[in-house]
Amino acid sequence: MMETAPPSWAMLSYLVSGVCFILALRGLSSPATSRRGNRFGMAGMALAVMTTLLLKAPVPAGDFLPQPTQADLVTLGQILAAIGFGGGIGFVTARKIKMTDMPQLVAAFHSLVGMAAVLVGWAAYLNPEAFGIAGADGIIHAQSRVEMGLGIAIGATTFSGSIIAFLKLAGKMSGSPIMIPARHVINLGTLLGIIGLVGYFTQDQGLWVIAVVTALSFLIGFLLIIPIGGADMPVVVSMLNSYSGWAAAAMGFTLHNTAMIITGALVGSSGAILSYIMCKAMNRSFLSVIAGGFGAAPEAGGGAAREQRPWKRGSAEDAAFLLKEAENVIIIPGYGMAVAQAQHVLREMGDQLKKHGVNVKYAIHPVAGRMPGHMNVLLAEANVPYDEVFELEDINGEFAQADVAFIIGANDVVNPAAKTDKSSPIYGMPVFDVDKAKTVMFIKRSMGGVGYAGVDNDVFYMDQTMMLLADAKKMVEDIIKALAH
Amino acid sequence: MMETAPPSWAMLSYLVSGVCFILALRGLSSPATSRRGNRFGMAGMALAVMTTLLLKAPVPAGDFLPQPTQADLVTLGQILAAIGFGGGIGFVTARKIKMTDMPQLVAAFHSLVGMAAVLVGWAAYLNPEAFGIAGADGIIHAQSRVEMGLGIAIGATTFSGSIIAFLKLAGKMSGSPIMIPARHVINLGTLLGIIGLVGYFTQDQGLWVIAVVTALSFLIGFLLIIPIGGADMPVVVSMLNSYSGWAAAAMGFTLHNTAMIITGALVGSSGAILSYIMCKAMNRSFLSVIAGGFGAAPEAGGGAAREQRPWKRGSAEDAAFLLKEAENVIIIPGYGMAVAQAQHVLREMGDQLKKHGVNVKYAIHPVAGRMPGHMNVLLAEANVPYDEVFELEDINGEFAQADVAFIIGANDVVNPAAKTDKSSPIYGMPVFDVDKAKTVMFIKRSMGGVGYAGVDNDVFYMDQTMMLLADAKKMVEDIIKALAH
Amino acid sequence: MDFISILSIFVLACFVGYYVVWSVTPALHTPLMAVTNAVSSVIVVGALIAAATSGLSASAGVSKWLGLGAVVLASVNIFGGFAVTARMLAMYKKKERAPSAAGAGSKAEGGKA
Amino acid sequence: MDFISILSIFVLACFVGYYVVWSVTPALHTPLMAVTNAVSSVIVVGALIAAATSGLSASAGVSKWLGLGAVVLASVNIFGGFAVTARMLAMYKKKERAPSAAGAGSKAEGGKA
Ligand SMILES: NC(=O)c1ccc[n+]([C@@H]2O[C@H](COP(=O)([O-])OP(=O)(O)OC[C@H]3O[C@@H](n4cnc5c(N)ncnc54)[C@H](OP(=O)(O)O)[C@@H]3O)[C@@H](O)[C@H]2O)c1
Ligand SMILES: NC(=O)c1ccc[n+]([C@@H]2O[C@H](COP(=O)([O-])OP(=O)(O)OC[C@H]3O[C@@H](n4cnc5c(N)ncnc54)[C@H](OP(=O)(O)O)[C@@H]3O)[C@@H](O)[C@H]2O)c1
Repeated sequence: MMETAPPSWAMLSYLVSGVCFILALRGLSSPATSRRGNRFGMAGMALAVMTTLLLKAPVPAGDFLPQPTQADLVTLGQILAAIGFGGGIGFVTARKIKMTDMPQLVAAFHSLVGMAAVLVGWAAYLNPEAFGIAGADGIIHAQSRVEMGLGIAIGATTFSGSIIAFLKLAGKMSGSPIMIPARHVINLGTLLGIIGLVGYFTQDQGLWVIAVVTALSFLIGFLLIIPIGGADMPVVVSMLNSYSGWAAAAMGFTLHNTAMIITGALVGSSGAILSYIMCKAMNRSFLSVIAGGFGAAPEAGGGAAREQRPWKRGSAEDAAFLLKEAENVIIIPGYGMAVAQAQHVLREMGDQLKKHGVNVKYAIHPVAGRMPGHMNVLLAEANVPYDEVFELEDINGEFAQADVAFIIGANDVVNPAAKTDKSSPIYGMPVFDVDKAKTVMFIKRSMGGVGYAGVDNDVFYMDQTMMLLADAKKMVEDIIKALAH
Repeated sequence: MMETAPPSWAMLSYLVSGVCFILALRGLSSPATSRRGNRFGMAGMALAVMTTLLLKAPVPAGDFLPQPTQADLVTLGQILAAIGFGGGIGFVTARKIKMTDMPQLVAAFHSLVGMAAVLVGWAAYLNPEAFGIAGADGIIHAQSRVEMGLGIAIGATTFSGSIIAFLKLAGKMSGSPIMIPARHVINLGTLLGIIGLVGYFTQDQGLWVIAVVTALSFLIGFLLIIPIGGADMPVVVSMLNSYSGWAAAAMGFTLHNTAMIITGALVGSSGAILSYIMCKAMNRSFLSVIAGGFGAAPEAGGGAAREQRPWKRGSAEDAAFLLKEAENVIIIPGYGMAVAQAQHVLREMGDQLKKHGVNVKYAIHPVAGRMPGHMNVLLAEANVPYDEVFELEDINGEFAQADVAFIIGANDVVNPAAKTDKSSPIYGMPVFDVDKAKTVMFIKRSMGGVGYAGVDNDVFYMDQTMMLLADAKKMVEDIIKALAH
Repeated sequence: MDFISILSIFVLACFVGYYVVWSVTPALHTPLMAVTNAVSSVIVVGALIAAATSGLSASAGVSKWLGLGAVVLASVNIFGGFAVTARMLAMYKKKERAPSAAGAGSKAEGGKA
Repeated sequence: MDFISILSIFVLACFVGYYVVWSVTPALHTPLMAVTNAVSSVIVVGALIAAATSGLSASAGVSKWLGLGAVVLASVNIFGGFAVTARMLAMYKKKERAPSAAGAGSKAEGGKA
């Protein structure tokens, strides 16, 4: 089959499908419109799949299309079975997954997109006629070869990188960075090898070229991600998300498919922007994240200094008493809340306090937790209405009026060193001004435990701070009990 | 000449030119980047013009293109002369125009774009081969005919409508609405006639069809705008701006020109969004503006009630005394400041007050004046730094801390009836909470004069209000003199 | 579609992507990651093309099975991605509705408030 | 370029236009009107095509002169529109620079602060 343009109706419906994807993302500009947005996304995907089936698969469609043969019907059955099988797995996983496991789920899903891109690339290589990218002599166009090679390379990198990210996030592999000696040289060499081979591929359509490209790409995804600490994984996941978008766009160029091109650009931008937001809010450069090694040394130093300064310990009863008397309470959740799964009891505590006439608000830092929007999703899960949840800029001015700043499992995001100590790894990152609140309550498990950045926190030692040392869930449960008295 | 696609380099440079236009508008997201944005716009236009010349005009270009003949060089000379002639007029006008005359300038420029579109449409009709829209037999493609017809119709409407808007805004024609009896029926009839003829045009390529379309379109632009009051002209100008964008886009479809399509969409959206913003900030529906008649009756009624209520008159000296003592002064400029050209003396007064240690801020309502951003441009002209100028939402909370709200030529935008009186024509429009300020100073020429909406204003009669009745420029000059003592 | 058209579409789509993503509220960044995941499975179009060929040659046969495999993987993503997004979004509620239901994440997609 | 490509470009450009215009700060709405005016003169491309033909037939001759007329009109707009925008934008200054120059609108395009 020669390169023939798909009929207009199909091109139009791919365009519509692309527009649906735009509207899907657009819906996320507010929770109120987000559900409609998601339905747009589903509609767009359904349209893209249906259009392709009508176009390429021998579907029985009355007199409009040639009657399918027996073999054709078998093919159709296989396709529907594949969709049903994969879809079933996806659907069940989505329903069963715990909200706290979202980071690893996203990583796992990414790896699948990457692998799918590799398979499609290979399929196109083996059967170029079906994709309309070959000349009459079965020779694949040079431009298509480059696009195909890039698609496979990006897909394979996404696959192996996401697998490592998944293993680290799920705790199935140590989160600490694994530093191979001379890794920068090895990585650079591999990368150059891939690029060179993709270039060479335009000259030589041999199987070995694409096989080596695939293998090297799997390798580089692995090499790139293992030196990166488990806690940096969210940036990596976002970056891989972006890659998978560009892979889809490359495929779209090959297939002249508007839906794929639009999607690629959307997903590519999304991943890039989220990575940027995270790096910016952590005040780290993207390069330093990608170079890896963060979280390597098990936070030596500071330990001694830490013990010498005086701090006050409080009990659940003390906390409950003060909270009951307060007028304004601002709750700052962090990673520890997710670890302890304390969101439900926290919301319960909030309800109790509201009954006592306390004004309760939640303050979310852009990088609280381990994923953008991590805390918001957990609080939403616990039925905290989203209009009680505020972003950093919107609430930071209110701490002066707050009677209690209630820090639960957060640490770095309230660390004043970010404002004052130029040598601190988090210097320059915006933080909550909790020191302005009358009382600060700080839930964590031990004085020794540190946050993601592995640094000490002056808030522990402030006059108005009361340390509540326990597992977050346990502590909040105790406070609720004490409130009931 | 048959329909041949332009070469890739030309298509690419039209794309780049379109992207430049996007970046030009994007630059306007902040004053700091706006100048670079404007330069992008110029670059994009230069690129589009140059590409077209290289493509179509017989430019001497070494060995790359065929050598131009004598006649060709004459043509080139004519084109350059036309650009120079038009450009000269445009440039001189742009330099000489007073900032207060911007609304009419924009309207006048729009009429030119409209007329240019008509001329291009006719040129394409008369010489379709040059545009590559005709078959070998000289018959114009049906699709191109529709696009051409629409382009001419929109262009002609834009032209005559903008001319009326210009005359009304420049005061060369009475601003009061001219209501023809049965005008809705006439308009509808004309409109249907145009649409019908454009449809018929696909069947009959006769000259008379397009001539009648052109004439009817000139007529409808005229008919549509004369019933609209002079003060509603800004919405109309924006709307016509939007039209001219869609006309450019239609032309872009005909010529398969990316730069034109992108520009069309940008300009079309811009006009539509500005119209929407204005209507929303005035709390009027777009339809009610377009239906016309607003500002018809010369504001009868209210006059009697107005005189009966007590109000206090102040002198420039009183005002100067209070201003000097104040800590925070918020200045609210409005249409009257533009009329009196008082922006320069106002800035001078602000400087004087700052020397007395007064904190001076400017508060701009989205529809203060007669054009979106009208006040901002005038204040900028008077060298008021833009970081002293605040939008409604950002400053409305500060009136409680303000010692003086200094209203100069504004009226509707501070009218509390918008918040309380459901029967008021401005009910629902957001307004400044000037009643919260300790003292309100209100500059206008007479108690009888009203604002755009023609309604009385309770602020005149408040206890803390001091009416400063004089021409705005004169009054501010007097205040400056009094401050000097 | 010529290359320049495709490039134009791509360039404009990048602008759209940039603006659309920046307009996403930070509270919904996790659902954003999930939904972009789902839509990036549009690669399924390529998978379907491969899977739909009736394999005549040996390599076309292999291609078909690779395509079917890709269809399975992409489908996991499509259904999983949209479903998990819907589940998350159903949890974002406004104040009025909050006090009614307790604790455990109600999975109903009904919450349209 | 086929119709669908053009349509795709147009649809995406509308999205871009929507977002770009909403992101314009209200303080610059007047310059926005001026600059959109200038860029809408891209219709000059059509005018140039008409003007560049060497008129063989009578109607082509008329077309040429119409084209030249359109070039004049569009050029007024282009130069006028960009120049007036530049003049306006040059006036928007930040605090630091304000106290220096007095009164009358300095027309220099220099203010890059
Ligand atoms: N959100 C993102 O997208 C993202 C991405 C990459 C990196 N990061 C980084 O992650 C950090 C997030 O800051 P954060 O303030 O949320 O968290 P954090 O700084 O990592 O601190 C977590 C706190 O929770 C406590 N904790 C852990 N498990 C707990 C449990 N079961 N019960 C009670 N307390 C517990 C820890 O102390 P104990 O061990 O003593 O209990 C620690 O004080 C930032 O540094 C950010 O840069 C975020
Ligand atoms: N900005 C836009 O885009 C736009 C578009 C369409 C409509 N509008 C409408 O325009 C109105 C704008 O409100 P606004 O508060 O700016 O103005 P306004 O309500 O029209 O009031 C103008 C005030 O200025 C006074 N004035 C006129 N000339 C003066 C002079 N030479 N010296 C001193 N005072 C003078 C007038 O009273 P005297 O006559 O007594 O002096 C009047 O009180 C709104 O109703 C808005 O909806 C705006």
